[in-house]
Amino acid sequence: MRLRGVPGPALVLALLCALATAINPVFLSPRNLTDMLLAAAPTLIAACGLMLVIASGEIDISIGSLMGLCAAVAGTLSSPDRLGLPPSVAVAATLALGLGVGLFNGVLVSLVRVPSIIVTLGMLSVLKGANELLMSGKWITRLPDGLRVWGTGSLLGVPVPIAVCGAVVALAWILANRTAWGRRVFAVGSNADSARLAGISVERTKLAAFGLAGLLVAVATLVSVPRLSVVDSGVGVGFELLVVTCVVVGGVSIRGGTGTILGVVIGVLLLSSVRTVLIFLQLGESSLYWERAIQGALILAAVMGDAAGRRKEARA
Amino acid sequence: MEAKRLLAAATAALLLIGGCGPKEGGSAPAGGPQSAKGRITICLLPKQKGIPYFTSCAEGAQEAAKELDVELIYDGPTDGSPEKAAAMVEKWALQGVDAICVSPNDPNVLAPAMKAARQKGVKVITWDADAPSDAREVFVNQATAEQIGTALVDTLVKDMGGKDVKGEVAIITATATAANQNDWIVHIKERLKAYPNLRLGSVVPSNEDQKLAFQAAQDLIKASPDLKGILAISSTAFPGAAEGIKQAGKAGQVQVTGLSTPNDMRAYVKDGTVKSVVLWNTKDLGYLTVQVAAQLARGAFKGTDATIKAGRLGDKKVVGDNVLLGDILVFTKDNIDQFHF
Amino acid sequence: MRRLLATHEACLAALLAALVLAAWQADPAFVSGRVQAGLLPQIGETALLAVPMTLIVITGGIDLSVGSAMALASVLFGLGFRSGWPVEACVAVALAAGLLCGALNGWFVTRFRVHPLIVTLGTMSAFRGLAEGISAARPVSGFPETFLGIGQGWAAIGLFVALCAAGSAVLARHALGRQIYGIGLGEAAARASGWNVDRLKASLYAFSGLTAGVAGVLFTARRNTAKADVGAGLELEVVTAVVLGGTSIFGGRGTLIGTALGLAVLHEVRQFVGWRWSNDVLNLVVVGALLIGAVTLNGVISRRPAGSVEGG
Amino acid sequence: MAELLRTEGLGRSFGGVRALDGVDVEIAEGEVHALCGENGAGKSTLIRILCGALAPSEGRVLWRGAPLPEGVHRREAAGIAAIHQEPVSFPDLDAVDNVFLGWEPRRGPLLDRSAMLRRTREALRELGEDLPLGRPVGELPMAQRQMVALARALVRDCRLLILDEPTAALSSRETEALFAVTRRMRERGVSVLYVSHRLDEVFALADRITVLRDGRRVDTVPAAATDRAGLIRKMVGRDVPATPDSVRGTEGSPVLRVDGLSLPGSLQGVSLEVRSGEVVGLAGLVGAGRTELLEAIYGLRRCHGGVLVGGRPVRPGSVRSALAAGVALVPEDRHRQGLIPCWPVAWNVSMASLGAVSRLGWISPGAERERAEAMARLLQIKCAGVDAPASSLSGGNQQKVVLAKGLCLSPRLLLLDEPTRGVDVGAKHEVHQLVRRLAAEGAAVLASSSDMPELLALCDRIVALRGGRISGELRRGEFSEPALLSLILPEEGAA
Repeated sequence: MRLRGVPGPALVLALLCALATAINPVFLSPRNLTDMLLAAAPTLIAACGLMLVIASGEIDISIGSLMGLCAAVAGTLSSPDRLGLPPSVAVAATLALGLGVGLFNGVLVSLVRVPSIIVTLGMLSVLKGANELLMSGKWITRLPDGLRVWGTGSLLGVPVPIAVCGAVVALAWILANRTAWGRRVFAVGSNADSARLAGISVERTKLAAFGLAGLLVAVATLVSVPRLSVVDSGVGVGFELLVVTCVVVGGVSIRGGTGTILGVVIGVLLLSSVRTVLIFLQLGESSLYWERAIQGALILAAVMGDAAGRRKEARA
Repeated sequence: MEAKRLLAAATAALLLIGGCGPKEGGSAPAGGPQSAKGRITICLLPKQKGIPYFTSCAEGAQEAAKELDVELIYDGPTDGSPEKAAAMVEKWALQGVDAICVSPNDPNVLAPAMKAARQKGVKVITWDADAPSDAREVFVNQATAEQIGTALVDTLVKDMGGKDVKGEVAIITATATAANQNDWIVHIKERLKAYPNLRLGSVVPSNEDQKLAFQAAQDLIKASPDLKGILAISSTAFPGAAEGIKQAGKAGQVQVTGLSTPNDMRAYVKDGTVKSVVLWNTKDLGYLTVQVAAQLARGAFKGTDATIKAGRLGDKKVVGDNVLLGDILVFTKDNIDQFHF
Repeated sequence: MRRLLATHEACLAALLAALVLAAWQADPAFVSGRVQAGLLPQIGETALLAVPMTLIVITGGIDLSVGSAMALASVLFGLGFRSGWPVEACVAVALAAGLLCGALNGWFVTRFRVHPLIVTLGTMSAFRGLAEGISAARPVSGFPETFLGIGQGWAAIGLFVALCAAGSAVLARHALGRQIYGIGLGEAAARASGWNVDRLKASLYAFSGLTAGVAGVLFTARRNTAKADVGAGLELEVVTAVVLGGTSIFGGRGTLIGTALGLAVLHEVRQFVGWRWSNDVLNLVVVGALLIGAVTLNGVISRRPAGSVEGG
Repeated sequence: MAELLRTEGLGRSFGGVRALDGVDVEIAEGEVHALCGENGAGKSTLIRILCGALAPSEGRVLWRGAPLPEGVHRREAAGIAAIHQEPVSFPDLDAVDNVFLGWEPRRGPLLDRSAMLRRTREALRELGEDLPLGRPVGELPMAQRQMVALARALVRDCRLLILDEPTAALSSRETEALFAVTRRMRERGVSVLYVSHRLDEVFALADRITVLRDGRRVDTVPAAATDRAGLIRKMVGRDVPATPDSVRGTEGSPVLRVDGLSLPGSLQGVSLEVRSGEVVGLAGLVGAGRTELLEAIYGLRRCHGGVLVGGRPVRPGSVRSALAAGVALVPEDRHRQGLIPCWPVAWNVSMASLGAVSRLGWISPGAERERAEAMARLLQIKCAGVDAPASSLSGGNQQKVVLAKGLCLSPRLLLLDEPTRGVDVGAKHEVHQLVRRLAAEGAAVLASSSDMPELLALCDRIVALRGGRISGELRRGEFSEPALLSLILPEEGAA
């Protein structure tokens, strides 16, 4: 698969890091790199799930509120102040919730035939409401160590979130490139009619993609929320916009059918590093306000690059 | 044919929702404006619903409401947007409630709605944060900005080991529009002049988002090596900043203090990341606010009186048009367990 | 095709009537003219933005950047005012900024043939980022009383009614309206009929940007604040109203009367829930469920074939 | 040889049109069986039924005596593989995926990627092709896409390989490789159903040849027992219906002048002229560039070279300037480009000429309805009123609506692309009469069609296109189907 649209963002990422290192070498210190990876891990885990949904020709903008709800459920179940159940129960319940909501979205999109942007737009609001109702104004302050280890623990010296993220990326790559279902997701996105003729169930393929995306949002929540000792109801606000941006900048076409895991990794690293680079450039704290503008510019640049690429092909 | 069946279903569903809506649903019974029993209705509007600081204030308010046999409505925007808060003030004014207590996230946005409500005969007061004086009768103030600013700086200096410690201090605030925080920052800068060896570094916003405060704390530590102390002056920023310092392994080297509830900070005080937490008794603040609003609505208290009998709090001083709660609390390892809000 | 349209509007009108009836039964004060008049300005900006959004969605496109363009216009208005410009000049700058934002969207959609969802997703971040950058997230307020007056009044609602009436007439009887439907139903046939498809699409996006500019100014007048987080999340609310009104996200179907009814249902549901239970959280669940429910019913009525996010 | 596949009384009709009528065909194991016939004789319908993409109206298909399951995937499993003219695969995926999708070899839960790569490379090498495996197939030229489709068939040892016009887009080297593969398939006992206009290829490869005409099987003969002329006579069969040359309009001044028109990949330096009152036919195989030429003149495609209508140049790539110059196009894809099916007839008719029925853009429904009804009467469009949706009309009447749409502009030049495709015989005749009448009234007509009898009946002059170049011209006196056929078929032996 020629890496269409990926060299661009990779170049920009390298440039940004070089610039930041030039001004403040601490940027490349292992400490800072680990911090940046820790910040990027949840986004990357969710981005792998979203990439497969978009590759199948659909979209999911409810993942932000889903993360908020997962955080609320995990906290409510495991915190001694609330139900105080054993952490393993809370983790299992959170993963089940993510998978369940994902499948619900998938059923509405592929079986009831409601456009995916409408289903997930509605769910973005419904899940946010559910999260606030569950938290009912009080934050969850004490999380058991069994849950916190997911966020702050480390495995053979590697922080758990980064280890989990690495595993998810590897699994996603294998799933996308080395399994029949993975190739069928791209086939459905590329040409749904031909896929049906080739005996592929378009509905089941899309349903599974939505389910996986929901599950990975739950995983992303479990590795990010326990890093903080307090679970508040603002978790995940704006997260869906960030993840969609990363996936698009990573070269995944919104029409479906294309996209690489490597591209998504680069897209996530690029978007996540913008904030830290701005701080290291020490342009004063007002520079932090330009972070969102830069993210918008990156999407438009990726889009123009992709369109120019496509026009070149059309002539070939 | 299909449309008719659909029509019938929709009508039935709606009647169901409207008709038998539970009278005691939601956090407080709204019901019509002048409900039968002639009880007065007071609305308590926080900056952002869902933040423990305001939830604990609401508990104090409920307590006062029961004592005064007053109907209390506690609601506010979940995303803290001042526009939505203003819309709620307009709605309540239309409902003809007796009094509205407003904690404005952006006073300029809420002022027009508050003035309009007053013209409709609603008693409007501010609490926790103030608004232009022509938009409200009185301001129930936990403490003056100067008291808060001074307490924050003095506590931080004490935690850092006294006056002669040299180095840089940074501030992590809520949002740039938060009026309270900006007043406190003025007095913090003022107070810092008393400690020449300390230099104020950057003021970083965290937009009521714990993760941002966490990241800001870590970035500040990395960006400026001789950072000695951080002032996290919002109830969401403080826990985030504390966790940031703890995970950066700087607990003890970089001191952090600020404003947050004992419940939220208990873990950090216990493990030594944080030496002291500055705040006030939020329950009492809520209690006092409802007392003032109820007595204003019943005419038992006019803005010009010198003191007010506030139930279990006894007499509270009224300075200018401020009703002062007065006592700033500093929670430390020794006394934090006595407080549960 | 006409009969199909009628059923959706009829259902919506019936739903609205049922809603008002239920509200009256539960709490008569809510339905009084005074209360309704007092609450109406709150939907002003959403209604204004719903007119161009409806036209764009009928052509199979979408514009997620309206909230951000509104914020940019508001911030520019504020900065102009703070540096002493007369209010009229500030308004002109704000409207020009809105128009420019819309033109940029149009240029990207037509010149680069890029999917409108992605273009406006990009410009959504870019415009709001620009607003945050140039204002350093600091609000400006304290505008003159006269200016504040136009916001409290019914400028937005009045403008909406005018645009809605004019738009409905164009959609029903004007060649441009016929072309808007045609582009949504069969862009290839539209191009083969000699219509200037690209120019019409680009001007719709420019119109949407200009309307966002107007909404930004009106909001600043209504709430006496010009800041970067104005209109946050408003685009999703506008899309909800338009889709509730029966406009299909795939294009080719929808009317402005339907959108007006969609706005009314959205507004009444939200205000009633706020009034009856005074619980902002409940609204999140109710409005989201209403959107999915309406589109599912809509799908059941029209039996539209499966389609992906692909529009245009 | 043992019998592999047999059809009994196979029939299929679309709306009023009888595409296939009681066809009995039998293909033996290991046999190369050719299928010939003019366009519209029912070849592609038969193929789509055999490979499971289309269900027959009557009759059944037997596979070694037993009825075949429905559905493309199950028939692929049974051993039938079909390579269509325009292989619609997965443009965004690479060659390996396109070859193996639906049949991926597994190693445990994962794909056996190395085996997939190896077998794809082997199949492509057998076809004499070493195209880059990593690139999305959509970016490959048509010839290589066809090779990927062929590789898909080779990789799964199919029992019956159906090739539909396989060499239309291939170079001579690739055609040779295809012949070699076909012969090797035969040696391995695999049957091949070979559909082609290229009669020399048919004779080079086929054991037996079946000829279809107007949906019926004319004859099945061993290749050795006939020759090129005999086959053409079978394909043509009936006498050319003498069209009443009622009125032969006197040829007026030239309306359309095209010189040196070229379009990368489809047209090379085409020049032709059409005079007022003259009906010029455009003949050629699929892919010869006929649609591209009409669309270039009409401004739908940007091209190099001059297009003059009534002496005035038409801005390339601008439909508006073509319309202004009085050009109207009845496109080939009626449902996508011609009209909007769910719109009422009246709206479709006035699509290209809204100005005429509106003042300052405000359409007057009355004027629009009147004009539509006048057009319906003029063209005898049978419909339940001008408010009925176009989709409720028959194929023929829909075509008339598209014609009416063009006629509203009172065009000087009328471009017709497959005017009677999918139209029943009765309506076909009406359309021809209509075109004759328009020409008589002075309009210049350029009609492209792959239905040769139609061209011979309708046109004053026929220009033949082959591979994007004009390969010759026949005036009315010189008309004969064999002559025209030889002009549009590739020269003897040349690819």
